[in-house]
Amino acid sequence: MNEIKQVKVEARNLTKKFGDLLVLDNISFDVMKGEFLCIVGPTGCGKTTFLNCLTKIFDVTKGDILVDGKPIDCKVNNISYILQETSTMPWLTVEQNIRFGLEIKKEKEELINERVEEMLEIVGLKEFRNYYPNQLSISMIQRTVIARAFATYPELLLMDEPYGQLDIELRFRLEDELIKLWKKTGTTVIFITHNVEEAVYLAERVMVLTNKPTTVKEILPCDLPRPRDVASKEFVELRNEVTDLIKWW
Amino acid sequence: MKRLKINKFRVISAVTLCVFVLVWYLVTAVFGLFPKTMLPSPDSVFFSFIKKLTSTVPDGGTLFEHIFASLVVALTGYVIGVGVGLPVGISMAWFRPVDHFVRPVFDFLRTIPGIAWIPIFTVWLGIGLSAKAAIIFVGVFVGTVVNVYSGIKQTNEVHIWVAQIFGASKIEILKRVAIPSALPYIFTGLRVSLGMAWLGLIAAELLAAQKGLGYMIQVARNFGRSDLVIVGMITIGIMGALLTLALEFVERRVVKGI
Amino acid sequence: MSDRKEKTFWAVVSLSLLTIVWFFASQMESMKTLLPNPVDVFKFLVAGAISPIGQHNIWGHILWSLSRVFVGYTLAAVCGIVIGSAMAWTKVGEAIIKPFYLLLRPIPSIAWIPLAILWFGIDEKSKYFIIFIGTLLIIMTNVYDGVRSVDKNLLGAARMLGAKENQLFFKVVLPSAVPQIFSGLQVGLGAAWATMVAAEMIRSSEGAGWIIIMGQNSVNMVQIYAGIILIGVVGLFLVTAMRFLEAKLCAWNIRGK
Amino acid sequence: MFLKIDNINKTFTSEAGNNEVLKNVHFDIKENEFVVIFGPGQCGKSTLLNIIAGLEKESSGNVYLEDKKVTKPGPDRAVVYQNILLFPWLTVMGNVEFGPKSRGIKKSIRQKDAQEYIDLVGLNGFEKSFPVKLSGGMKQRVGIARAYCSKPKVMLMDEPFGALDAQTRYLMQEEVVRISAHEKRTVLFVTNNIEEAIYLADRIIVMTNCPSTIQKEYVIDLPRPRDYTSEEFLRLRQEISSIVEFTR
Repeated sequence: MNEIKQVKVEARNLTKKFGDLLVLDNISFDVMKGEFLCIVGPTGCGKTTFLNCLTKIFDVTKGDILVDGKPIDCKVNNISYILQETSTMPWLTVEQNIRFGLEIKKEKEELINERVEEMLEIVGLKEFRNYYPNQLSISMIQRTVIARAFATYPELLLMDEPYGQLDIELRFRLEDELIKLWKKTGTTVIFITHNVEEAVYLAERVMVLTNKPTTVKEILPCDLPRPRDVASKEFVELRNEVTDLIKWW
Repeated sequence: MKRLKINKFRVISAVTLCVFVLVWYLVTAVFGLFPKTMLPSPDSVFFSFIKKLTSTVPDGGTLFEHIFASLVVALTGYVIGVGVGLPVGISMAWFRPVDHFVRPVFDFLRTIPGIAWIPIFTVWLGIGLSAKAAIIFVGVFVGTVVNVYSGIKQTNEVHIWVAQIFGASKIEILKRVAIPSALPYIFTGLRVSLGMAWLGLIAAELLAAQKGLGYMIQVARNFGRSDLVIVGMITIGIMGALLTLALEFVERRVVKGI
Repeated sequence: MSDRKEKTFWAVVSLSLLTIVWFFASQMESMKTLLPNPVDVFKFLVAGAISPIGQHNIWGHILWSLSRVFVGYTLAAVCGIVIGSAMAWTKVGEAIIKPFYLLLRPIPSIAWIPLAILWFGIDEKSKYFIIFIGTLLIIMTNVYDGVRSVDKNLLGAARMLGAKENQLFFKVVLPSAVPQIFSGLQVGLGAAWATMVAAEMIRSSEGAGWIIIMGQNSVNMVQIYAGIILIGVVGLFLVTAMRFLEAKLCAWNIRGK
Repeated sequence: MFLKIDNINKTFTSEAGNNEVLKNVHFDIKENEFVVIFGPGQCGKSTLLNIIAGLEKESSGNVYLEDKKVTKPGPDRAVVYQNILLFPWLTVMGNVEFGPKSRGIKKSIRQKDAQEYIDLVGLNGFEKSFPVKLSGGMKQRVGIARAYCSKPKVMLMDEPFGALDAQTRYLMQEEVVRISAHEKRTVLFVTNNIEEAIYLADRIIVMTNCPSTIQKEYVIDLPRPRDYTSEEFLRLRQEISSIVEFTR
């Protein structure tokens, strides 16, 4: 890590109200280029709202989000989003799903084909390219989603509890796969989870949010060597530190 | 063991149907409990059916002529109704201003059954093809709009988000996400309105026509020919079922993965 | 609740707009015979509410129509729920009933009218019958689907809690099918109303459908339009009443969410 | 023996072929013991629980509860499910009193009883709420109260917290310890979460993946409430993890 880190995403005084309900209260933070940032917080603290504000799906009530110093714009910035719910389009095959983002960005046909092949290879779904999601297991579906997100070579990748519904064994595998892809592509990742262990396992920094109205409670660096051992003393201590920060009971 | 069980229930079904026909035969042909004008015997229905294939008595057309006349009217109204209903339903669901203006009018108009328009359409368009097609149009239009509207409205917001973040415009999201994901609803709409079309057709033909299956059973009723009435009803049922089957065949070809 | 206010606002705006367009269209020379002045239609409705059209005033006609719907519909609802449940919950019931159900379902209710007249004559009974048959199959379809789609695990849970086999139907199956049965009852009511209009238009001496058909016979466009509006308003009222009832009875099931 | 699982085998047969999910599963449970069945993957554990519940039929072997053979579902065993399975048309009270009600117990008695269990799981004040209005954790509390209220001899818990988020899950684990200290019951608890297993169990039975057999047993005698980060806890976690194939 001897290169000088640039700021990639800059959130300034984000505030969001639904009617009179204050959901986000004056949130400010930076994300570095190529960083893996995990965001944890108590259940129902508006993490998804937070992420949706980042991408301007919900307009923020106050504040700015800058990417490379300019206001964020999905039509200009190359962003990908992976959600907790299955977000594969059920009417498209695996291959068509992976093409989806590239087609919207109106990439050239040869580039699309090249990327699709590359992604199918990486997530190991080559034989299943013509299957529809309802013919696949949940793990293959999530891998399709990951492939779709990485296919555009995003400068910023947002993940909202992507593995929340998976069983534990699969989660472990896909987390490792994600780390591999992240290292390979050098993309900036913002990863939301309510699973503290997952956050500490993946992140370079963990940002802890408070309960509604959501504010930033603390940002912890998380620089254990990889691959990380979830049963090691240091890991468990760090995990407990984060857990204590979000305990509300 | 399991196979044996299924057979058992098949047998019960078959026996019930046989008993039904037998009872029907007994009360009509053997004991004559009902006058012929009310309930014909099953065999007379069968022979009337065979005869009607070639005979033009009493309504001036063979069965095939009536089927053909009905099909032309029903399909004309159906195609126009779907053709107008699809874009209206889609734009109502996707564009808020359209929703604001059109929805209340639509909500009111949809509570009026297509049949009630018959007097107006006959004044406007006479009693030819266009009036009947217009009546069918009303039912088909309503059925299509309602289903397409709710289909588009129920587009999973998660899918919309994905497209939005990839930078898709509103029209592009409609084209790439909302419409494909609403396809099952759209087909439900097409199926429901096919039923509506068939219903509207019979109603229109009962009230004002010189050909067609509805006209045929109406004339048969006037002559007290209950056997022909039942032949007509069965034909109507079979044609309706066949049209639905054809549509379902198309649906299986088009809608995949959902 | 501002959402609801907005909706009402737009409803008023768009319906007034429709009336204005209608008014100006009716003033055009070429539309004279086709489109009456909405003011005349309104006047006709007000007058009809007080003095009779034919044998009854408007309220009388509506009551006649509603009574026909009520008899046919109630019978159909009771039979539909009983027969539909029997068809869905017992294998033998399915084997016996389903063939008839499959045979009758594709025949539109209106196609029964001639046979009904042959069977029951042209009095009330034939109208009850037509409304009954048109509504019955719709309600049966929904009851059948609703009962069949009961969550098997929920049945397991009830058994584990000590519910006996003969308790399962009324304690688990039927309540869990209520939302779908209700949507069947709702669609069925709409169909009953439409079938009633058709039946009255073909043969009757009173009722909302009769108003229209009399208007046609006496070439009175104002009366036809008034009749249509009347049918729409009563239909709207019935639908709203059912929605209200559903919200009361199915509070546990937040639909459309 | 209180609950005896006697050499159970289970094979599902379908057109695709035979799928053996349980193989020679054999163990005993003492009265009021809290036993956790821990194992990776989806295979076998829930099927075993369903066989004990009487909801599924074993291919061979027997289950005895107090020396009586189990053949069908009954109120002497209660299940708490992962997907909770509340009756959505009944209120919290209606759900909790469902068991006693279907056994024809008088209203005043069963409602008093139900109220006690509703209080025990901490849902006082929500008696009249319908399940749609409750959060995942609250629903699972209702599920637990409902199971207790039918006064079973054995509680079968099938990954009850699998669908909850991590914080709620920790909280519910604490609750289960509190509740089962208050209401002694024999519990058979299935999970694929190693921490949860060690936190709750008197004894852990580790099962292999398809076909599931018993791999090893651990008696956990750490004092309660247990600390996830204590030396002992971590050592146990390490040890059990090391014999299971899927850990990282």
